[in-house]
Amino acid sequence: MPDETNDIGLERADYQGSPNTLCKGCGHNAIIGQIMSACYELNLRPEEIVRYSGIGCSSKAPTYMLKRSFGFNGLHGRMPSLALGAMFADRTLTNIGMSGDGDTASIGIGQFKHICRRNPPMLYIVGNNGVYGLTKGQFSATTEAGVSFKRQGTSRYLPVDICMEALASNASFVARSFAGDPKQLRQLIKAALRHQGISVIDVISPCVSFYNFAKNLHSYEYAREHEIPLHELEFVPTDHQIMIKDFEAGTVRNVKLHDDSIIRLKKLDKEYDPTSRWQAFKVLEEAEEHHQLVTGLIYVDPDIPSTFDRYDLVEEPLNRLGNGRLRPPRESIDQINQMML
Amino acid sequence: MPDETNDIGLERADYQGSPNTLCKGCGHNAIIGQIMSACYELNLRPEEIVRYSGIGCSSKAPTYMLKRSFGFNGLHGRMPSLALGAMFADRTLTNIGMSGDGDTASIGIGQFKHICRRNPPMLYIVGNNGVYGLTKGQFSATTEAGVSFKRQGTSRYLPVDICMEALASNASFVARSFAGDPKQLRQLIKAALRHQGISVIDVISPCVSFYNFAKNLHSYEYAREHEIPLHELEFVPTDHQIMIKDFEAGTVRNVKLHDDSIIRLKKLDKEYDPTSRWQAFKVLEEAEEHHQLVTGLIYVDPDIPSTFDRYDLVEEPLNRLGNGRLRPPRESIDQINQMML
Amino acid sequence: MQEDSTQSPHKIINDFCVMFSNINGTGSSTANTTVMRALFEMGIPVSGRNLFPSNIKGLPTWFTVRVSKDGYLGRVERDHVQVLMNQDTVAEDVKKLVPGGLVLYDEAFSMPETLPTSLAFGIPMETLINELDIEKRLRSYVGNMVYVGVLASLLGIDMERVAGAIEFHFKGKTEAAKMNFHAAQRGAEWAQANIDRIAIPYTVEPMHITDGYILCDGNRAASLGTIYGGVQFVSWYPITPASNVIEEMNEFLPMLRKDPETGRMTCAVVQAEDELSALGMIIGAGWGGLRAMTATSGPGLSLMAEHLGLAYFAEVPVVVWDVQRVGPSTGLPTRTAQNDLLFAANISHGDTEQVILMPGSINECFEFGWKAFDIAERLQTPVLVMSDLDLGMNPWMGKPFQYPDTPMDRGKVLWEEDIERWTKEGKLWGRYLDVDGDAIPYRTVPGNRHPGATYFARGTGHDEFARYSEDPQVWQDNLARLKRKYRQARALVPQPIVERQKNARIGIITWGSTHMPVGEARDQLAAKGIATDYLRVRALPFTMEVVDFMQEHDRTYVVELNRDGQMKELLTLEAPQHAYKLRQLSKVDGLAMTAEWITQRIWEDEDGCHA
Amino acid sequence: MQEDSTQSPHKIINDFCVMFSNINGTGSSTANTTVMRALFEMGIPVSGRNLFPSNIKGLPTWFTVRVSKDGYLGRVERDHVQVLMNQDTVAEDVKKLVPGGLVLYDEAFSMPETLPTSLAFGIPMETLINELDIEKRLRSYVGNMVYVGVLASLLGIDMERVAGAIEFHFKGKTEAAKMNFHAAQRGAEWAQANIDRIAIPYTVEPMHITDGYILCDGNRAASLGTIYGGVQFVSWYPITPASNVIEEMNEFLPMLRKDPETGRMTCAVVQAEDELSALGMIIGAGWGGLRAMTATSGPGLSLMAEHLGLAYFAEVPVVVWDVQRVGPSTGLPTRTAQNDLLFAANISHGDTEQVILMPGSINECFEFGWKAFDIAERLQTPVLVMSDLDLGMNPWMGKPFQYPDTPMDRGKVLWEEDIERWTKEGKLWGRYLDVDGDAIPYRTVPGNRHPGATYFARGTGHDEFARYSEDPQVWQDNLARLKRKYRQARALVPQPIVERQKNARIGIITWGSTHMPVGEARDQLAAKGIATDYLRVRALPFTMEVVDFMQEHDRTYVVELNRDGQMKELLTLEAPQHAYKLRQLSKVDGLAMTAEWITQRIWEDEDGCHA
Ligand SMILES: Cc1ncc(C[n+]2csc(CCOP(=O)(O)OP(=O)(O)O)c2C)c(N)n1
Ligand SMILES: Cc1ncc(C[n+]2csc(CCOP(=O)(O)OP(=O)(O)O)c2C)c(N)n1
Ligand code: SF4
Ligand code: SF4
Ligand SMILES: [Mg+2]
Ligand SMILES: [Mg+2]
Repeated sequence: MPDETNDIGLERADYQGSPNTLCKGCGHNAIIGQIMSACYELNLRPEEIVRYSGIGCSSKAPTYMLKRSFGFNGLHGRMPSLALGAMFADRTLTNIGMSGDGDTASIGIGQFKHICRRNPPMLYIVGNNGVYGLTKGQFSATTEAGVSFKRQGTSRYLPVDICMEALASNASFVARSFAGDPKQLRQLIKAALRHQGISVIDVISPCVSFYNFAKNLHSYEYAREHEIPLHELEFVPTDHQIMIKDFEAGTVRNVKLHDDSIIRLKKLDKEYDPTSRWQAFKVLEEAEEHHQLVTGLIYVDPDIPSTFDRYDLVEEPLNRLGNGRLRPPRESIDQINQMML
Repeated sequence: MPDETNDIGLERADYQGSPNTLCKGCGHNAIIGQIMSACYELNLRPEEIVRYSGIGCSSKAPTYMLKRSFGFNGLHGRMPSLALGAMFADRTLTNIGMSGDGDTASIGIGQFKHICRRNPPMLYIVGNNGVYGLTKGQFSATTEAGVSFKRQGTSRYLPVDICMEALASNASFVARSFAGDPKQLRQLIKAALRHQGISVIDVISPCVSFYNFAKNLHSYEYAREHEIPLHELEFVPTDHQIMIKDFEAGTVRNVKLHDDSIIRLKKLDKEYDPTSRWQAFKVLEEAEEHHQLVTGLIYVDPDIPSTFDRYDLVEEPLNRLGNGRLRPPRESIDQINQMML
Repeated sequence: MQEDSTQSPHKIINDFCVMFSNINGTGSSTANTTVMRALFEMGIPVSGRNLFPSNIKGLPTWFTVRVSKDGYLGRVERDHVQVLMNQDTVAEDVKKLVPGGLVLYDEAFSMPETLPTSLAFGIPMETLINELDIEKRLRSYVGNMVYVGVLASLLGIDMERVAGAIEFHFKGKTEAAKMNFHAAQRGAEWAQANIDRIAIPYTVEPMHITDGYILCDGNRAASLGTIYGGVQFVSWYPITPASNVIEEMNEFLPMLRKDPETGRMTCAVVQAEDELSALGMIIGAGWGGLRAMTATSGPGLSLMAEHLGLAYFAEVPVVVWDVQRVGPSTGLPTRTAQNDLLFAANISHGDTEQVILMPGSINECFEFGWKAFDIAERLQTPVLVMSDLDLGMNPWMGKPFQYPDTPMDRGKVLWEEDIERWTKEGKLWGRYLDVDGDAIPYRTVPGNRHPGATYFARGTGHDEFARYSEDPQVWQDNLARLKRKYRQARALVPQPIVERQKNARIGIITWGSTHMPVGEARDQLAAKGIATDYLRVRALPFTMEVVDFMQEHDRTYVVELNRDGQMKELLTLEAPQHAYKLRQLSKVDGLAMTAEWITQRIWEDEDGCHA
Repeated sequence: MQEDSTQSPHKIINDFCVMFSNINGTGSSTANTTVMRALFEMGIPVSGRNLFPSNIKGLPTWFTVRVSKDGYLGRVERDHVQVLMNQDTVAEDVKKLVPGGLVLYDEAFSMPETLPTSLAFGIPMETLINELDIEKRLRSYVGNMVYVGVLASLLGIDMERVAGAIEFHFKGKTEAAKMNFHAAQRGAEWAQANIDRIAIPYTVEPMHITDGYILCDGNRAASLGTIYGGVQFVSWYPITPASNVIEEMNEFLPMLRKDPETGRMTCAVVQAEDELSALGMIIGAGWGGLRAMTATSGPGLSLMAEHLGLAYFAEVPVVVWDVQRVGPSTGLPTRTAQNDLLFAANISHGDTEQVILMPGSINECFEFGWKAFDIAERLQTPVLVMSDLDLGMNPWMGKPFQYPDTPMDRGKVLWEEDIERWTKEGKLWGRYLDVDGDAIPYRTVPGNRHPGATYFARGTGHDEFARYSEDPQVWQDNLARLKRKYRQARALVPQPIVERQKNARIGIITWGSTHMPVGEARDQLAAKGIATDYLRVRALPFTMEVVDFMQEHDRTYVVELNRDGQMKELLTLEAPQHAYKLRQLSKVDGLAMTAEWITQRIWEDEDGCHA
């Protein structure tokens, strides 16, 4: 039986990572699984993807996918700055940052806020388990208030809502999903990879070793029972648009991304407009109040300029410019010296 | 002529600071002026106030008020952590933190977000001039997008909205004011000083040396022309409540703080409910869209527990506990040793 | 002792090393520490060492229990007994076995063709476990007890002690304890039935030298010491291997620091959003007059650089525990090292000097836990305590913790009545005024209601009255005073420990947990005819003994766990005139130092000298 | 030259110091630099120094212009001429005047009763300014030009040169230039009419030794050097005194680094939210194959500690300028020091070693600006460049900037075709594999589309193929290779500069801007009969010359601007055998070093030796 390949002739195995050392059942595994599938299905060449992460189990996860791509596992909470700088090197690449709730919302909240503002073209996915996995079960900034662990006491403060933070910082694509909802997650990832600015996906990703308790939001059980998808979601790449037709009018809303691909949102219970920042705040606020897990595309602004649209740089990858284009010409030095008085 | 004094027998001069070295006309001067007045009028003893700040002109400003109080001018962007730790020493004191837009929204955004979550009883006032004053005119995270300075180029990113950040982080008192609106500012400060949690006041406070340009939000001229107060605001301390009566019903909304003092909000154009977080987001979002300066009490939750309500600490100031209450008794050591196996 | 043995004369008694190879997350540590505790309860000196990956579940982990009648606690490089419960590492593991050692493994494993011993026995783990009458989901955890029983039977570990150790672990959960002991018994039975104990060269016999001793890890000891030091405020950010310094506080504070009258706490623990904030908070608290501490490891320490400069310069007492791990950068987070010393000694920009304590045992972790506050508050400066993963996270034998032998020294703090008295006496107070001529000023803390007591603290230039100043002379004088103040620390910090041998011409210097194997190495060297003196540094600034020691010896070996010879560098700076006599014996591979390694190096080097 | 003078024989020609005392924010710097430029254009060596507060408007500020026919550029401790335009500081200012010096002040000021000179003249500033035909709001700014005219007239500064300097400043804004020159003329007229120039002991005369020289501050020079170094990515966070390294880039990049074909930029400048982020970004960019740099000062450097460890360990080339100011902590942000050296050398936890360059002139700021990239990329490691406020923010005379004399060295980077070729040749590539035996591996950068080119970088343990590893041996080998690699830097970094005098038995070592006064001090010492040799360190790691120099001399004075003798400590570590010959001559009060101070200390010390 010949192996199945995608349009660029690669097999699923070409998207695999190094041997996985996360716990079995860890939500992060589901996330990287969907990223690998999304990349395969979007026909992305692994060498044209770059992985970034901070420190934590979630930040180790990128090691276990896309082995054939470049990657940098940096410092705790500092993935955004590292990624931003690296993205300047070759702006044609696809960028995937993966982080955790501790990495993003505790130590990393400052860099997270600022990368959202800057809006570089990258998927910023958070494996949000409401706990520090790698350091063995301390509270993170997304742990719900009032949770008690024997060696930690009680978590005392209201949790950080990563989507709300992204929104407040003008991130241009904000979504929430759940590691136990692979279908939705994959569609979101695909859309995110095609969006021209930062795409924040906050994924509830249970930690089976330290915090998968049914009474808590970040568990499989709770999330499954309280998930409220905002819509049924499908990503239609540019080259597949023919498919759009077969939809009943009225029940579907299409959001067109900058590259003309489309996010097709099928209405569920309520009408929801993901292009209104204001509605986005509201839906998050309400979900928080009712301890529900709202998932789906919470907000998108497909046309807001990305980081690189704001710099007038030469078109070629900066890291391929020859010395001749980097060092000013010899003549110029006299002119400069003349100016020095 | 005998000098005027307040109810605790102090003169206004007792609330003065060290000689002021800010530029004449700097908005920060107006802020500290109103703080001094508020403290005088609230009959606060200067020794029972503690000042905190980071680094910047705005963070120098606390030096120029309340000389008779303790104070700590810490590191750039790190006032929140310093203040939080210090507040544990004696929980009976009144805490005033003053910071700048750079200090709070650039380098300090992480600590700012986290202190909002923790909700300690303090006034956190930001002298927001949209620029770095002390380092001579670079862009801050609140500079509007598109502003150009000769030696800086163009500011490229959407500004941070300090009130929205405070809201997203569950700060329990969020207000915006303007250094050119001293009356409102003073009322807000008084209310803030009595609120039992964190009170964030984002004050547009023009920098006359580097950024007071009429076309920009952070100038006196622009702010004056575009200020939209949400209400007329008056703070009525606990001991003055008798005065409340003389108001027409319907036009006034009273918000009762935890100590029974009252913030009296007189309706202006529109109805506004400052106890709805959701409306707060909306009003900020709209103001941003229309480049307007909405001022007043944007959000308050008078009853949310403060940091210290979340720790079960002895009632006396921790820093006055004698050695006998800090070192466990001699007998206990045997018990401990028995446990060590 | 060996001579008195009732066992066969060829037996090696109470002097070998047992290694357990497991997969992490399978609950093996309960089983392994049970063995260790049972041995300890038999009165035999033991030390346990856990080698674990930076991972939660599924990767190899090793635990070694060294049994040493001589009380040696250092790591040994080879195993005498191996319990192999991880198929993946079997091939590598057996390479570390001494020839003729004992190997126990899961019968189900495929083993290497050739082994360096004939004493290899496969335990039918699955069968034995399945025979146990326990819930399925518990089987793999409890199952580990089977090998405990096998081992106990083969080595002669008292099954009553095993029962005791299990009970201790399960504290009152009798059902669980019973179930576990049952599994151990099953293992023991199997061993008795299937293996001839006579052939096994290793055995244990009860001794009495651990009587009155305790078993504890350094982090817990640090935590308890801190609590007895009257800590009032803790802020921290989780990081291996420092986290459990604080986690132990979360466990012990409610027991030890609840105000008896009100039942309320006298210490607050705040988990910060990062280390920048953790140190910021304790500086605030320290400034506010609280005994404040944090614990971290390398990456966190790096993040504390700026704040440590502030604390130094604004003269705020704080205590920072650095439980060292392998760096640079994230490095090997679960491996041990002593490699933050130079960084800590030079931390923060500008001219700074830090007081550093270096505990070398659990008893010192406890003692420095409280003493660090006395020094910090007396000097009004940060005190850094450098522990490490090996000391902090492994169970060590030690004397019982001693109740602090001096009362808490809160340093020079003035309250309302003091200021009032000074004012009356016409005595001038300024926050940074050197009233006593010892370079240590008096301080006040917020909450002091005396109008003459307040001041404004800052990290910028200030005069003796805490007023902002850019005056060159004021700056220089203040910095000079800080240097004088630092020198005062020499009289306050723990002095080095010196041990001598007769006619020793060569010296050994270590610090921290590298102490553990040195005694053994010195015995080994002595046996080879090389007498050594030994000095263990316990603090910076150095005291005169350290210089004298270097001076007295022809050569001094500085043994430590890093690449760059960090202690050697500091010693060189302290006494460059003796530097030519210093020999760097440093290594960093993530494993604890061993006596063999030290002995070998010194032997080679000395031999060279003699040649 | 003095002999040839056409002036009265008692005049001091081209050898004195003019001090301007002003209030900051009043636009005096235009006036003061006009004087400096005019003198420079007359061919006379000058140096200017700005002493300013950490404040924007209203506090005292001082500017000194040293005129030195001998070309001495160091600070002098006393003023020969004072222009006092700040009432608040007059009383203190005049204490620094040499007896018989010239004082000009605003007539409106109340002056001290007694002055150390009879040559004190009140300028009727208000009257003169009001007479000028200019808008009211400009008067105070333009008014400063009045004292420029007075001074020019009294000292003999060519008014045409003054006009030229003003025109240079206002670049094409003819109206403003005219207005300002008019004010200067008015001042000159007044001086001619009211003061008898003959009595003034100081005068200037044209020389020609500045011909072909330039005036520039070190930060601008650094910025230009960086641009000529082909910088591609800059991230920074504002901080005095480093900000204008970057701000100058914002000004010069559009001129120098617009791609001629497309008119688009070949370098991006991103203002980060803080220094943690600034360094993070340039590490990302450096890893991505861009020449990346940042500039900061002490507090920012402290925040970079953790990231510098990552860059060291993941082997990412980045360039970090540290323009030093007075610390510890926020310290004196507008005063100069050389006090981050020990911190920088030991920055980050774990075992790390950093390459450090130390420019001592504007020409070196330029040169190291580009060279730092060559070294960083060749070695794949961070390069720190330690400048300081005095060098960075003051205008210095120097030779014209030289176009880089070597092509850009991008180090060992493999692109698609290289990997392809290696693969064909069967040559093994691993990111951290030491292929050439020089401890420097080959790297690839993202964007390289060859499937064999990619790798995963990290700050945790990794093997030669960049695979995660906790293996003890792998860790140790890697760290050892990094140490070998660091040694390679010796051959790449700028060698020290050595200047000798005949029969010198004593040596002087400095680094960075402390170089400025040393030549003068050596001349002074020589005049007293003390011959000295001089070595200026320009980089870490040290090269052999440094050790040889210490060895060759009986005593070596290490002159630097800090409290702890930081360079002396590093020299001690490098060659403890010579440490006994080192003398610490360090001070830190925020002011630049002076020749007087050096001469005095050495003289005293040597005298003691001779006695
Ligand atoms: C500066 C620093 N502080 C602390 C740590 C220790 N640390 C490693 S991972 C981690 C938390 C990770 O939590 P999260 O981001 O939620 O990831 P998870 O493991 O839960 O997926 C911490 C505190 C570190 N590596 N660096
Ligand atoms: C770690 C660090 N980085 C940079 C600086 C330099 N710095 C001092 S004040 C300041 C900005 C202040 O801006 P803002 O908070 O807006 O205050 P303003 O002066 O505008 O009132 C900066 C960057 C510093 N002191 N510390
Ligand atoms: S510890 Fe938790 S977060 Fe980490 S791998 Fe295991 S399940 Fe996942
Ligand atoms: S520079 Fe700006 S912010 Fe600073 S004191 Fe002056 S006006 Fe205020
Ligand atoms: Mg997590
Ligand atoms: Mg500002």
